Amino acid sequence: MFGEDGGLLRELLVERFNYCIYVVLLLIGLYAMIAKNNLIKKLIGMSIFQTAIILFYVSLGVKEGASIPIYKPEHDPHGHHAEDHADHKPKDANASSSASADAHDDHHEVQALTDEQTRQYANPLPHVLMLTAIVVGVATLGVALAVVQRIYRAYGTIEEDEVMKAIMEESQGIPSTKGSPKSKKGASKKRKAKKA
Amino acid sequence: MSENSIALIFACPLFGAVLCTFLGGAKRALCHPVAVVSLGGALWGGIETLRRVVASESHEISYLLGGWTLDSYPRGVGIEFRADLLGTLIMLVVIGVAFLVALYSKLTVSEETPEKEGPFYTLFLLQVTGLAGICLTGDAFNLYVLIEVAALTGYGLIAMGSARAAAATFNYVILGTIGASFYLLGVGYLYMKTGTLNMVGIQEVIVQQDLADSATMQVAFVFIGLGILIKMAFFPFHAWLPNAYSHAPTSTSCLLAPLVTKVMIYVMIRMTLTVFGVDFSFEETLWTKLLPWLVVVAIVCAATMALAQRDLKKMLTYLIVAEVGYMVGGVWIYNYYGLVGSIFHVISDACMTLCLFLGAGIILRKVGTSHFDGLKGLFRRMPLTMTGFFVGGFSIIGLPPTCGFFSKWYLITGGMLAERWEYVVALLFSTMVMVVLFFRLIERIHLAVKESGEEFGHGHGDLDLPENETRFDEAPLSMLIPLLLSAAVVLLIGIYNQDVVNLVESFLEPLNLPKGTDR
Amino acid sequence: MRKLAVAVVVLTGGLLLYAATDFAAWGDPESPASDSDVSKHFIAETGVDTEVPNMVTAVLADYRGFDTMFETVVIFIAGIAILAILKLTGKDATKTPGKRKDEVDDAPDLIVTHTVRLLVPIIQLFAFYVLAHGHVSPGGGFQGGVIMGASFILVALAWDLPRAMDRLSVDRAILLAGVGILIYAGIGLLAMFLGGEFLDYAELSTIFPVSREMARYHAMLGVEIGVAFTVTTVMFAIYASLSSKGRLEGGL
Amino acid sequence: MSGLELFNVFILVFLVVAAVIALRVKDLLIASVVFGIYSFLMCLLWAEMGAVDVAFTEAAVGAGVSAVFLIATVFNVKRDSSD
Repeated sequence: MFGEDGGLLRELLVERFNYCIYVVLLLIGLYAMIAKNNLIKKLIGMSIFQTAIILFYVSLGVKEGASIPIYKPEHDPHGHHAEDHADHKPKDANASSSASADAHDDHHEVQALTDEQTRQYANPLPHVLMLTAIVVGVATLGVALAVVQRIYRAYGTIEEDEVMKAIMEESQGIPSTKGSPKSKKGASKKRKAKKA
Repeated sequence: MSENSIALIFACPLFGAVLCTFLGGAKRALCHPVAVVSLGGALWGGIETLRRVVASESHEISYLLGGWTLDSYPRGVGIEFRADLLGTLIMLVVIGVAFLVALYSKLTVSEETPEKEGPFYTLFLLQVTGLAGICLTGDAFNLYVLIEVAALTGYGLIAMGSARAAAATFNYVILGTIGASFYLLGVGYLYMKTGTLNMVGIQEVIVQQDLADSATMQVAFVFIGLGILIKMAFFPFHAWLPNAYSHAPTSTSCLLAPLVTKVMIYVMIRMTLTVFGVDFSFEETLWTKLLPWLVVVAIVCAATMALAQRDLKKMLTYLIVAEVGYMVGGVWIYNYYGLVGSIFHVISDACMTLCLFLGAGIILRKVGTSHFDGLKGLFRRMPLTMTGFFVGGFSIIGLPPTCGFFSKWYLITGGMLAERWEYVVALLFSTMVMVVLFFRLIERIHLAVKESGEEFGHGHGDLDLPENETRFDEAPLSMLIPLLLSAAVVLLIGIYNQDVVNLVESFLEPLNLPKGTDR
Repeated sequence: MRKLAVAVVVLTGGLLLYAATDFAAWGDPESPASDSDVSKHFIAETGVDTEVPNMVTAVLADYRGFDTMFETVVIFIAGIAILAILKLTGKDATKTPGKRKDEVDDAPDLIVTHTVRLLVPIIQLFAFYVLAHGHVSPGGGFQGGVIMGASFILVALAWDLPRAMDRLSVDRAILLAGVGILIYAGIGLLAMFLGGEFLDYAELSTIFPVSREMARYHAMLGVEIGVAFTVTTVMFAIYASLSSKGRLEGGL
Repeated sequence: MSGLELFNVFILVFLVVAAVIALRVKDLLIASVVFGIYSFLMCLLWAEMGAVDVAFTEAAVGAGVSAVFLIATVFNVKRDSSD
């Protein structure tokens, strides 16, 4: 699977171990989503699948020798400039919108980071994207769990094959089984039809 | 205000949705007007945007959210909305369809999902927000977020109905998540190679650094393509669609069936043309060789499965799957007319699917079942409804005055000029199937009620109807008017097809697609 | 199904590993992703543009604020959808639930309730801290909101759902979630009416006596508060309906 | 290999182990809890990679709320699973 080339194998396993693990986790999740029979197991697989992708993105943001993407005090606009700010604050607060141009000038001492300094920080963009992805993941999980409970309420099981069987029985059972509880849906349909 | 018309498109439904939540408890009855009004606002914003796009010189407007303008900041720092002719047209279709469905759903929602009007309209409006946003966004990751907005609202809207719908939703959730996650993964690969998420920015970097040979880019293309194919229910991945749409509440299927798959085809066109670029997508990948054959399989299988259905709604869902095959094929035969046909078919298919599903919804409400057995003699009871329904049917077959004829014409022309005969044959085959399907339907619907009596062993619906009952029993106006409007739209797009095609052509002209020999 | 799964997994895995051979080296500062104009702009100029030390917060709430608005909407959708899916209507709603066989009827455990009584204020305080301090340290509206929501969930776990619902009923929770969206989108709309684009916070400096940068700074706090509203309430609402099968009564 | 790298590899291996256990165990309650552990390991890994905000969110959402949602559902449906 890794190819015959020993060099490739070494490269994949040693230098790109992180990338390898994300592939493994992604595949575990994908397998579970397709092959597992239990609906909740499928959902756990789905979450593993999504976190694997998040792991990949976070790996993108890693930079050798870089720190977390929060300004160190010496680069911080509120760090060693904090005292200046304290002086300007009352002025800021009273200033009208025309005076805010002055305030703008004061802030010009906040310099953009040089290229050298930029290297000290990890890339924040993948982190931001993944915050969103985590949120989407939990939202999907929640909705899917609600759907599972709805299925359980109707069919009394959360095994996929049993749900399928129940559905098959139900769709065949509507015309013949009038008294049985299974045909409740069919009966209500009929009632509606009569009304209409 | 005019320059912010793009913001109106998503802001109106968004605020409308929140308002629906507030009204959801005691003042449920107000939700419907709120939905209609906010979609009306969005429709106005959409038309205004189209007007501005057509008027502008380059036929596109860029709207930078958050004010991160391109002259002071590098491209891709903020999120960009780019309205070009393609996106604006599809967006207008989305909002127009949603507007008609909102008009239509006054009765169905309160009957099928009682006490849930608030959540229904909230999700409905957010679905429209998501879909309209997908059409306009110029940022690859923002597209993912909007796809998820549309997907989650879709899950909610479908599962709100019967238990059977919930069971179908679960498959939808699983497959939908796989599709969206594949897309996300592909975007990650793109970001890794290009360092930007802006669609135009990605395209620029691909051209500048000549990334076409890179393995990562190739795999990114495969994953994005696969993800979108799953989302649009292309044939081997269609498993989620038929059950989910046929068991969903009426208004839900009327909204989702015409829009979701078509918007995903739009995303595919957008990805191939704008993000990866024509050269990369069509020349450097194997898709132009592989996909047309898969399309043939898809169209034939889906059409055959449609033929096997005995339930109107189920049959229509399989027709959607077949239509998806048409449009994907139109893109991947890699030909100017194929693409024109594909884009035009996205527009016309949305309208005619809407027409059919609105009609099917009325039938379901009147008869209580959408099984074929229950359809006999309906024409006599509801002549106007059935006329509207048949306009949609004729359009999907491709009879001349309707828009379906013209889009199919372009698709077949494209297939012939590209010498993709298998695609042309598949199109003709599925057209034959649709002819059979609809004439079978027409026959049943025209049959007099008298003959229906003895065949009714199944107890579906109108068993107790007196046999000589032929009184005029038309659908309520709130449902009939949207149906007739959508039928009128189908005819109007057919009559004014040249205007739509001109817009599409001025979008495609700069791309230098192969035109084949002269037409 | 299993064979299909294996086939899919092998195909996907092959593709992924094929791509992995072409990846930039691990942690390479020269890789396109880390070296592009966009990410350099975020690192170098966030302080100039917005004065926020935590770049992630600035990118999340301002540069890519539109994404975050829809992220909030996604959460909101999840809350609405789950309530709608599990809600019982008509005849089912009045039916009393059958007791589960493993259900215990006695009062909540004394140790648990006392610990929770002590913990909840601390958790909520920490949630506010995370929310308010998100500009300078990890955290922000979303994390703060989840922690806040967790405190309500903790109450529901320790006692039962009605006790937590006394503090925050699900109906009110959904209303507050809508308020959160309104705060976020409202700030965006306000900026639009002041002459900028949607979500262009800098325009707020025309009505508030602050510089354009500080307008962005404070508006970010505003939208984070909106996010926190939505997340807190929706997390609790989701728990409430999932744990009670949509009846919104009784305990887990 | 430095200590940090060793720590990294250690977490990565345990991640895979946790994922496999969560999917193989028959008791869904245990599966949910192991899934919480998986999320927590993931959060450690991200914190170590410098993605503090993501780690924070994952700790709150993945290990916290997601696991609670799963457990709430498992309590309301049945606990045992066929696979």
